[in-house]
Amino acid sequence: MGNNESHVKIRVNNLTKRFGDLTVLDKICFEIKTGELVAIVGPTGCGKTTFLNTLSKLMPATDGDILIDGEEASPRKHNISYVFQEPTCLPWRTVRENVAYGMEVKGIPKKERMERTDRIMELVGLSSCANLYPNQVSASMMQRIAVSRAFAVEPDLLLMDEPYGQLDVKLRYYLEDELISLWQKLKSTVLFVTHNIEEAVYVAERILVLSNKPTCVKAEITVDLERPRSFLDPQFMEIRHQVTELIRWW
Amino acid sequence: MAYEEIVVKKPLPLIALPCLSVAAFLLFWEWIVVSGTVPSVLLAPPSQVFTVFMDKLGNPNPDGAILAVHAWTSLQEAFIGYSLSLLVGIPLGLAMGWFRIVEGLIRPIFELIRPIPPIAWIPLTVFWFGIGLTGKVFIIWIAGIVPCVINSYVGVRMTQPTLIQMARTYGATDWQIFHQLCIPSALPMVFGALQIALAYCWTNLVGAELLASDTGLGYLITMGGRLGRPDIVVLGMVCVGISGAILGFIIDCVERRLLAGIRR
Amino acid sequence: MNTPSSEPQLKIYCEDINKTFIQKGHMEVPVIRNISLEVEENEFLVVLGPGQCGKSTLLRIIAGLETPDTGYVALDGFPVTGPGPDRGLVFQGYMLFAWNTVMGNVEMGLKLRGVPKQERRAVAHHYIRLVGLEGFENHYPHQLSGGMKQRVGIARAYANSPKVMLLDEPFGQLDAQTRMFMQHETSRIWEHEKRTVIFVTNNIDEALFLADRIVLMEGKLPGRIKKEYIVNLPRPRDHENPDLLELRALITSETELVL
Amino acid sequence: MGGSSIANETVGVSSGREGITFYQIITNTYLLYTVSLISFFLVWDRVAAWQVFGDSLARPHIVALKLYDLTQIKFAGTNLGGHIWASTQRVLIGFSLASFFAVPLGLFMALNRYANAIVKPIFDLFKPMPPIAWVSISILWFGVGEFSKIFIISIGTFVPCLLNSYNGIRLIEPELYDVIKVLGGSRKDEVVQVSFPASFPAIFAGLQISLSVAWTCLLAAELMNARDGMGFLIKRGMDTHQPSLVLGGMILIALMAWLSSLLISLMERKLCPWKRSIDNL
Repeated sequence: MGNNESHVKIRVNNLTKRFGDLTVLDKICFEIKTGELVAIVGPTGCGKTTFLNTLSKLMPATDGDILIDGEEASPRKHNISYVFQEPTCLPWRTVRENVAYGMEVKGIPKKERMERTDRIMELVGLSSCANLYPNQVSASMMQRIAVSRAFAVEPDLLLMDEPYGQLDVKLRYYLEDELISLWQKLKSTVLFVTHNIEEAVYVAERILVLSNKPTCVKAEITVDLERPRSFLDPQFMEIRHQVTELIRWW
Repeated sequence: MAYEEIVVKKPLPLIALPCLSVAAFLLFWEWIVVSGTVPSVLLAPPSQVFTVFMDKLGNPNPDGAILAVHAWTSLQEAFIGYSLSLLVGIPLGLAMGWFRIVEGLIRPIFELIRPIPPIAWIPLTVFWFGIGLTGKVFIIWIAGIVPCVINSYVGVRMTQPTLIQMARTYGATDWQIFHQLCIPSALPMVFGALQIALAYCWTNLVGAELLASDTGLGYLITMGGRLGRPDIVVLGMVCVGISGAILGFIIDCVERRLLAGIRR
Repeated sequence: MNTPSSEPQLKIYCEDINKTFIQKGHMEVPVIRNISLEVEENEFLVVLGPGQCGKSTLLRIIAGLETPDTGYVALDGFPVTGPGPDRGLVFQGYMLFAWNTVMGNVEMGLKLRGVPKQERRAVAHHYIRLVGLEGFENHYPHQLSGGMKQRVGIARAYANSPKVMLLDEPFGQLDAQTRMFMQHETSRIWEHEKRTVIFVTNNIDEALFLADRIVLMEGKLPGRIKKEYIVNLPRPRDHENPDLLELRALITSETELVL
Repeated sequence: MGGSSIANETVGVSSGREGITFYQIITNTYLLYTVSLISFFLVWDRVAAWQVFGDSLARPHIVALKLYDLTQIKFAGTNLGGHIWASTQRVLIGFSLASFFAVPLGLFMALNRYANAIVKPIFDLFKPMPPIAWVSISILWFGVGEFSKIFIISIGTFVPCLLNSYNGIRLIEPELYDVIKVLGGSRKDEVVQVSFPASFPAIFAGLQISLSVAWTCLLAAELMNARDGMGFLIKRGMDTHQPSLVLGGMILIALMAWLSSLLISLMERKLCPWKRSIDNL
């Protein structure tokens, strides 16, 4: 599935985050290969958001380091994209300008920016509403804009925090398939955080299971089913059961 | 509920009542003066105000200038002072909302000056600039600046935090976030300031003219008072009220077109 | 609609309800097209449908906040004419009284009916404990999280001792994780205080986890009932249960994709 | 509202390690506040000392001395405390009188459509007219005594109070009334349990605005003619060309305006503790 398996894109070693004497992240270590799609699941309130905020450098880590291609990660040097749970679009820009915003900040020249925007909007099927404004489109459409914007900068690391948590199931299946096709075509490295175990098993090649607070990586499960995967296929159910047992808190 | 604009039929009396009450008010005003219950030296009836209005259009005395000159001076002062307060107040408020250093340096001074009623500056402006245009423009400028700074400051503060975080992960600098994110999302609040600042400027303009001026609608009111001509005083007040309403209406149209422009 | 309807044991009976809204510019928007519904005593009914399909309007009609153009709603055989304490309503936007404490909010229903202070405090305490908000009695709504606010909403509706509980997409504004937790809470509370429940949602997992019966609405306006599914699985349910997954695949295939 | 604090925290790009950086030192708010205040008074002193505006700008310490003198000697009949009390008394009477009538009227207009249809048009006639325009006519009607000043202050207070209480009720979410209906409440319950408490924040916002307008009207009235009060001090300073007296008067009135506004916000915190404190000016 992922292309050159050997090259490690992201290396995190003993990433720690303390708020006063409360340890939220406790020496988290893992690696992600280039172009790999990894899902992160964990019990309720296991510091997933803090984990993402430290990874995306929105929040300084108390200790440990995050390396992208061997260097210390920084928003300016590297391309890090973060898709939040609630759709974040600039209300005063059209859909096209929203998708191009990431590249604009990165200072990518206008010609290439326009060409990349058109390509990705074609892929995602947003070309029809290119000139609409965010308040004229549905919430699920806004989330697709956010995902397209994230992919458009060709990120070294794409973080996604429960992007489809709020949508009804038919929409979620559709957008999950769309995400997988985008990922396969653009070969980005994706870290997908979700509490929905079924979604994690459906989307990811590898699942990292986080423990309760203080959070560390409890287990790692590889999911090598061919795509498109089906919820009812026994192997799928087996992996799903395995992950649920690791997390069961109710 | 997605259908808030549900049509509610307005019963007839709700349409008729407003016109009736205004007509009744004007008639009552006319009646109390004409019938002598209120001595005519204290208040002029609408009819007399109208005649003096027609007269003042052409004849400069008793206060030395025709109505158009008074109105023009007031509007001129208001326009310069108002636009200056927008030009200085809005960028200052926006910068204060985002950049810590600007807030640290400007906010204490702003908090010191803010509670001083603008017309308290009149004596100083008379000392510094005399009773001409500059003094009044200074007072109007100070009056208008306060709401501009406050609204712009609050506007930037209310930017959606996730938008800022999103921009940060793309590596946007503080300056990029400021002019690409904070300013556009603060615009509705900033436009809200246009109306409030206008009202403040207009109030303090009249105050300034009442106390130290040689032309202008405020001066017209004072002269009316000094010469014991209640009709001129009322004329002055009505003109101030109407021109205030017209300015408000203009600003409203400008605001609506600009707001539609940014698709909020 | 003179005599109570024939089936006495039916808790709620809606017959052939139609509703059309007139928008500004006099555009007619048909919202509900002849919906009939029957709900038994202590049945947990879930009305499932995507975003804008008239399900909230249907609930407001049953709550008596909207009057249907045609058809009628009957509760225990008696026609519904307006809102009343016998039907508790929980809103998607919480709609708590920001100026009252949690205790003030929960006991509002009883206060309006003039129940003496001592008695209504006891009742309010019972329901605050039931929804797990002990110790938060004197907090103000702005100090509470989304999940806690909705629990106050549920406690407030229960405290008025309604015969029927109506919930209008109550977890729509919660994040995915709190939503799952609130589904467990709702199921636990319902086990303790059995009431007839009509629960409106767009989330199929929520429907399967909570419902005795699921009513699936058409994808677009005007809202019509498409299909009904009986969910007789033991409680508390588990999202991994194969039968549940089976039913889920069936219902998902029926729902339309509304982008 | 966490919004503003988050916007604040992420101002500095995280350097990957916690710890004090130079950037954090120079943006320490309190350091900046002290620097700004010191430089403000320094600039004031230098500008006055170098006679940039000739002798019509007094140096800060001279103004302080002047204020101190006023407390010792009797100036036009009373000492400094007397002047301050004279002005504050006028504002208190005018302000409380007007808000006592304006707030209920605003609420009543918002709740009863017919009252609204009668009063609103006349109110809209007077709304664009600044309160200070009434000064001349109030002198005509009530002479230069206390009552004419209180009349102008109450005119100035009336408009914002009424407007804010009127809007306070109209901006309430309709579903809140639905909650009362569903809980079995009547129209009266809706008004008592929802309309009034929900409009409190707007009423207090109105009180704050009208308080600042009240002080402006007081000053206008006192500057026209008065025998005592802070405006009188400023007027006397203007007539006898004593900038220190003018500045002294300005500082006093600013102080009293600030104190009274503080009083109102304390009252607000007491009466509606449930209102979240939003971090703005």
